[in-house]
Amino acid sequence: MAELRMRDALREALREEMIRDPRIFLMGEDIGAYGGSYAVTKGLLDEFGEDRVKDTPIAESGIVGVGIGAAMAGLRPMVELMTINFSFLALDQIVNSAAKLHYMSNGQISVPLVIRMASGGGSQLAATHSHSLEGLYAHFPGLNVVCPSNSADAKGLLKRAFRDENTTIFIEHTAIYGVKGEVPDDPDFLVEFGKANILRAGTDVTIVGYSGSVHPALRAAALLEEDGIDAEVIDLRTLRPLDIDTVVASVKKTNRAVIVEDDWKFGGFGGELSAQIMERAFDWLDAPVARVSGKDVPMPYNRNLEFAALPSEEDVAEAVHAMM
Amino acid sequence: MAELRMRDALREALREEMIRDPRIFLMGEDIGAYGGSYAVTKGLLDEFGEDRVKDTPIAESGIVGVGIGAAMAGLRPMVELMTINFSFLALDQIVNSAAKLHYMSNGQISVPLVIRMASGGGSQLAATHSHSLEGLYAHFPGLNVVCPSNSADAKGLLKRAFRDENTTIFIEHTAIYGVKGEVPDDPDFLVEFGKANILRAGTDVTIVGYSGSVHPALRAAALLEEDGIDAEVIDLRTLRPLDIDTVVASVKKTNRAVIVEDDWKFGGFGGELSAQIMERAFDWLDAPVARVSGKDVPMPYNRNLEFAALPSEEDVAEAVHAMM
Amino acid sequence: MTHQQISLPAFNPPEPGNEQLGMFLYQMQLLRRFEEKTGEMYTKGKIRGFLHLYTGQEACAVGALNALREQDRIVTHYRDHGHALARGVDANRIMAELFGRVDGVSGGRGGSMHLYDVSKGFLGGYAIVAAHLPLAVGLGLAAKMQNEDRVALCIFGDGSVGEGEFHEALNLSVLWKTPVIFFCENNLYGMGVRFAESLSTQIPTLAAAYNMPAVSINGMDVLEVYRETQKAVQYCSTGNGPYFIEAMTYRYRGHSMADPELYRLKDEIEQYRKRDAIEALKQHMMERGMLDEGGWQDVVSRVDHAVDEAVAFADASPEPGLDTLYDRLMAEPANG
Amino acid sequence: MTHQQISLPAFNPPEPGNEQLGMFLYQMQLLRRFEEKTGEMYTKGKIRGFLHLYTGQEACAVGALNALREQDRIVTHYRDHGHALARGVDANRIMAELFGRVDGVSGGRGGSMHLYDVSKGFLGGYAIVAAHLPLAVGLGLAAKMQNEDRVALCIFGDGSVGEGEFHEALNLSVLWKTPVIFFCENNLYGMGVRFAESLSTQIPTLAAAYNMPAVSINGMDVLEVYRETQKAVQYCSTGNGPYFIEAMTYRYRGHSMADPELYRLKDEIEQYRKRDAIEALKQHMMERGMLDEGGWQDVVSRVDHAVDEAVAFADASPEPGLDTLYDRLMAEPANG
Ligand SMILES: Cc1ncc(C[n+]2csc(CCOP(=O)(O)OP(=O)(O)O)c2C)c(N)n1
Ligand SMILES: Cc1ncc(C[n+]2csc(CCOP(=O)(O)OP(=O)(O)O)c2C)c(N)n1
Ligand SMILES: [Mg+2]
Ligand SMILES: [Mg+2]
Repeated sequence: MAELRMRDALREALREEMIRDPRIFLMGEDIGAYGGSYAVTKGLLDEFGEDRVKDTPIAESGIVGVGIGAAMAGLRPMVELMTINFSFLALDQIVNSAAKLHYMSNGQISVPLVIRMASGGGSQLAATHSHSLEGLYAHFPGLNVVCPSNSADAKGLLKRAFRDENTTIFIEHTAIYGVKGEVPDDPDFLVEFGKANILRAGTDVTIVGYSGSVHPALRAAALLEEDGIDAEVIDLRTLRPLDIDTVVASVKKTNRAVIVEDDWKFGGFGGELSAQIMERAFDWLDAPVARVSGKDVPMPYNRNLEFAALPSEEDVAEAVHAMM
Repeated sequence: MAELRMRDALREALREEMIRDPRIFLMGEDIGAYGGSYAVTKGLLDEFGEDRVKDTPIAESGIVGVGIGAAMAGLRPMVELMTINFSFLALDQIVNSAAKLHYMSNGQISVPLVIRMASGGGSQLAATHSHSLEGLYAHFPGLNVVCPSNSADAKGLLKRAFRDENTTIFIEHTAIYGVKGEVPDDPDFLVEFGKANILRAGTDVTIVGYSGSVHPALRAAALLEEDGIDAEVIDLRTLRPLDIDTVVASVKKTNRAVIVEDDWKFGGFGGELSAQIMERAFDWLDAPVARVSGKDVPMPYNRNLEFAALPSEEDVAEAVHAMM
Repeated sequence: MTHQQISLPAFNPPEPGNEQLGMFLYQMQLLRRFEEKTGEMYTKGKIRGFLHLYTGQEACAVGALNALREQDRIVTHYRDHGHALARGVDANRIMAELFGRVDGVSGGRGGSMHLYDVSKGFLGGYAIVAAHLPLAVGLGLAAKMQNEDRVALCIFGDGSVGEGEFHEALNLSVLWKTPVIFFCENNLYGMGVRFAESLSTQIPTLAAAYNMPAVSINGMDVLEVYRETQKAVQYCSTGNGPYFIEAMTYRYRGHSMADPELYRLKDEIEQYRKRDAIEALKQHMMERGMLDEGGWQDVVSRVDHAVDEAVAFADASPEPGLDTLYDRLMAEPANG
Repeated sequence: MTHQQISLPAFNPPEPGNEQLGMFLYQMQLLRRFEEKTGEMYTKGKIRGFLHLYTGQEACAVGALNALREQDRIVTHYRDHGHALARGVDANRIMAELFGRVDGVSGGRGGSMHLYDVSKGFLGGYAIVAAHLPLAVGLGLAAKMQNEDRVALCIFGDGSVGEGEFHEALNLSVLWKTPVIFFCENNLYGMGVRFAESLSTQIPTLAAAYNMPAVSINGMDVLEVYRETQKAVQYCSTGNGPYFIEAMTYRYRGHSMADPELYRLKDEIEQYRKRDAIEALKQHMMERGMLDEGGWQDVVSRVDHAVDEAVAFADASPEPGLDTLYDRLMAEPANG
């Protein structure tokens, strides 16, 4: 076990996988000479050379398209989209080509592609640069959507993504790139897709988060403990495939659920979770499933406003109190 | 009152608004010489000339961007995106510019733009050409999202869109372009945003649809009537703003709700509706809110498979029976 | 017309022989009749959705695809039947796909706009305009990285040139020297819009500005298309990067079966029919004594037979079962 | 260097007079000091988020913006402080925006990358690379349709040229003859990528291929930028369509405050500092007796004063209230 920041765990995953599989190569804006805008790819150009670590022009749709083509031809590309905010420009390629070619070609074509992107607010980057769109990607059949909350998962899930025959949207919350955590050294350490993680066992309420929102969820559990409320905290880890069974089993035990996500509430993934919990645990629910989400406004630059627009542990704790 | 097909009602709205407001002009692929791919703009080039009815190159992002710029400068552009399937290419412009400029500029800039797009499956156009993405657009703060189910609403809502100071995503289901309906003649006939329409009053269950899915909902109500079940059918008409009050009031009366939508279920707008109904009518619900949606696969070309992938009145009726 | 800043290595491919010309003629006639038949089948409701016929443009597909080698790969747009046929994809299975049947090349899932036959290097028809251009660059990049001598042929229309991905793909392709032939079939229209109204310049002028060879050729002359595409293959397969061909051509039918064709210039179809590629090749061969009326009738009847057989095959093929709806959504994991 | 297929009408704008040169000098110094100050304020945590400094490129903003007329409009990218200042947007309110305060030009909602001052025709900094290029075409189109003599100046960087929207915007602009000046500040890098690695060709070669005048100019010489932009304004405002300028320049600081600057070529900054635009203008004026050391000191102290005042103003401005979070999400309906 080593203690690594999430960005370093991700880099380790990339390195190990590149060593393991010569078909893997990386493409992206500023992943090479600049060292990666969040330093995830730092040093990889030196280690693997220009052929396997390609700096690209600023052309999101083009480079994702190139990645798809290369994957169709038997390579294992990883495209870094710098941030999720720029991924709108590549969405057609992701949805209409990467996600569908296997199905449309009746299985003749596969697109084993990893698309990494940094996401989330909280750094005062304002409205164009603070999106949390995990749920948007989770909507599209044919994709894997992965969003780790800690270093070990980041590494194990990213390595797992490279061993998949499908396109994986790999979303990394910028606020936790620097957070340290224990990471297994085993080069075959993988985290399976579709297995949620119970980070804290509890009996009174189930709090569900993913990516960055796992952290206010955990902090809320600590606050609630002071008030004598024993919360179970679940980290979904992947939204597609979704491990709803683990969530439902927990809710059947606690009879209450709160979903925490950074994304806008209206039409967000929390709605899906809330609906599925109701559909499968209706008779166990003592209160409606609650959603603590980002506020439905473009993210303001001002610090206080941004803070108010994002879900906090206090918001979560309050939602729990309201349902007890 | 005249009896008009939806496409003709839409054309009337465009004509009347163009006559009323000289700032309005239309841009889009094949809206002019070709007559519009769904014939909505047919004849308008002849009537209004090339300056106000502009055929464009195939460049979705570019033409939406031009529309935004022209709207910022005081005009009232309408951009037709041919079909919603191509709108992924313009999504960045829609989300990052059209929807946010008013907020980010602290109210200095407005983007009064109407973006029309044809949507929906059911015509064997296969996976790239059969999207229903109303819910995707509804997720973004700053937009209006409108999706009529009949000729009168189509006309009244489209005219209303041209009188708004914000960007309206106006989504037209291809399967109902040819369906006739009564349309008021009054040139000031408008349908307000955020007012759902109770199309059929009932006491036993609330069926909620929008756009094309209103039709299987209505047909399901007819089937259910034969079985002695009295369904209330609500057409949302606009998803953003959403008239959840009308839905909740209905559910408090019927104690049961089924949502019908063409879009993929997982992460779709039905989750939002389901969650909101639970949040506001928990104690009134006799059964979990049910969702009858498109199947979570890329749309197959084959007719039978496509039919199986889309929600039908039988599916809706079955969902209702299952909850009685 | 040649717009190029690049000096090309001398390359004069051998003229095609008798047998090859006969094959071109057969193929062009096959493409023609196949499309006429699909039009008929559409009217009968056997084929549905969007159907974009290729009639008029046969010389492009037959000339370009025959210039490729077995190992080369192809991506094209939704007007793809002709390209698939010219690549040797089984006509029976194409028709079955259009009928939506299990024996279709895409198992009935893809339909007209989404034909695939990976065994032939035919990596698909793409229905989002210009979206396959970056894919072609990826195919080229992969060949290069894998040290394989494979060229990617990327076929698209004049209307596609206005899309942002055209630009992104051309730029990336030259930057990374990928072996890609950008083959633009300029049939004068993108749906109803004349190309002069969708592009502010000439297509080869623009392509050449990215620093690649760019030529404009007569797309109604199968021999010219064949020769020019061979040059392109030679150029790309020797590590020079991409090559751009604009083939001037014309479609006889509407954009799709749904097209009211309000926008056509008067007499335009007639003018182009006079330059019909099949007629031209027939005449070329007859003048040189390679073909007589009997030989032509033989071609016609062999083609008619093949097309009828395709319909019969398609008709006999079963519909996919409803229980297959979720099949092939996700590819199976490689390890475990 | 001029790449153009277009013959330009003769136009020789008058040389700027003493007073105007003095203003250019003052403005360039203001831009320089303002940015140095924002860098300081960033380090102190008064400014947060992404901050892209403009130092080194002052001649571009001051030359180009001063060539515009009051009625003209501007859109630019996220490296926008210099452009806003050169357009005459209040330095106090720009600083207040960077501090996130209510008196900021965007009420504290926009931050560094999203400055707006509609009263000055300054329609914004855009933080999605190349997204504002089509917007500029829309501004130009609107002016044309409204019969208004207004030019849209669209400023962007060399790195933006690889984006699809660059292509879509240029094509649309020429097709529709919109009065847009595409002004590319080529500072050699897009973040850490040298422009030769992001574009397969020269920028003006590509721009000219769309059929518009395209020139490459010295962006370190405020007089050249001013003169060339005046020509562009003249060209655009007389119904000829768009005009393309590439201004060769250099940024002294990293891409943003977060840039480790690992990619710079050795000595490169030093080389460019020798060609510093402010120094060059100072020298030009001193050689001609328009400025002496005392005059320069006066400029320096006036600028220092203005910048200090901006900080004081920003610091005194209140934070927006939490109750304003939902304000201005939707614009009020015009009728009812
Ligand atoms: C991104 C996108 N926009 C619009 C369309 C609708 N559309 C399909 S084909 C076509 C015209 C394309 O013309 P061209 O590239 O010249 O090819 P041709 O049909 O002439 O062979 C259009 C606009 C689409 N499929 N994809
Ligand atoms: C669509 C998009 N992709 C990527 C980015 C991240 N990004 C911001 S600035 C930049 C470099 C732009 O370089 P250039 O256009 O040369 O302008 P400069 O910063 O040199 O002034 C990049 C890649 C972005 N903001 N938008
Ligand atoms: Mg065409
Ligand atoms: Mg730059």
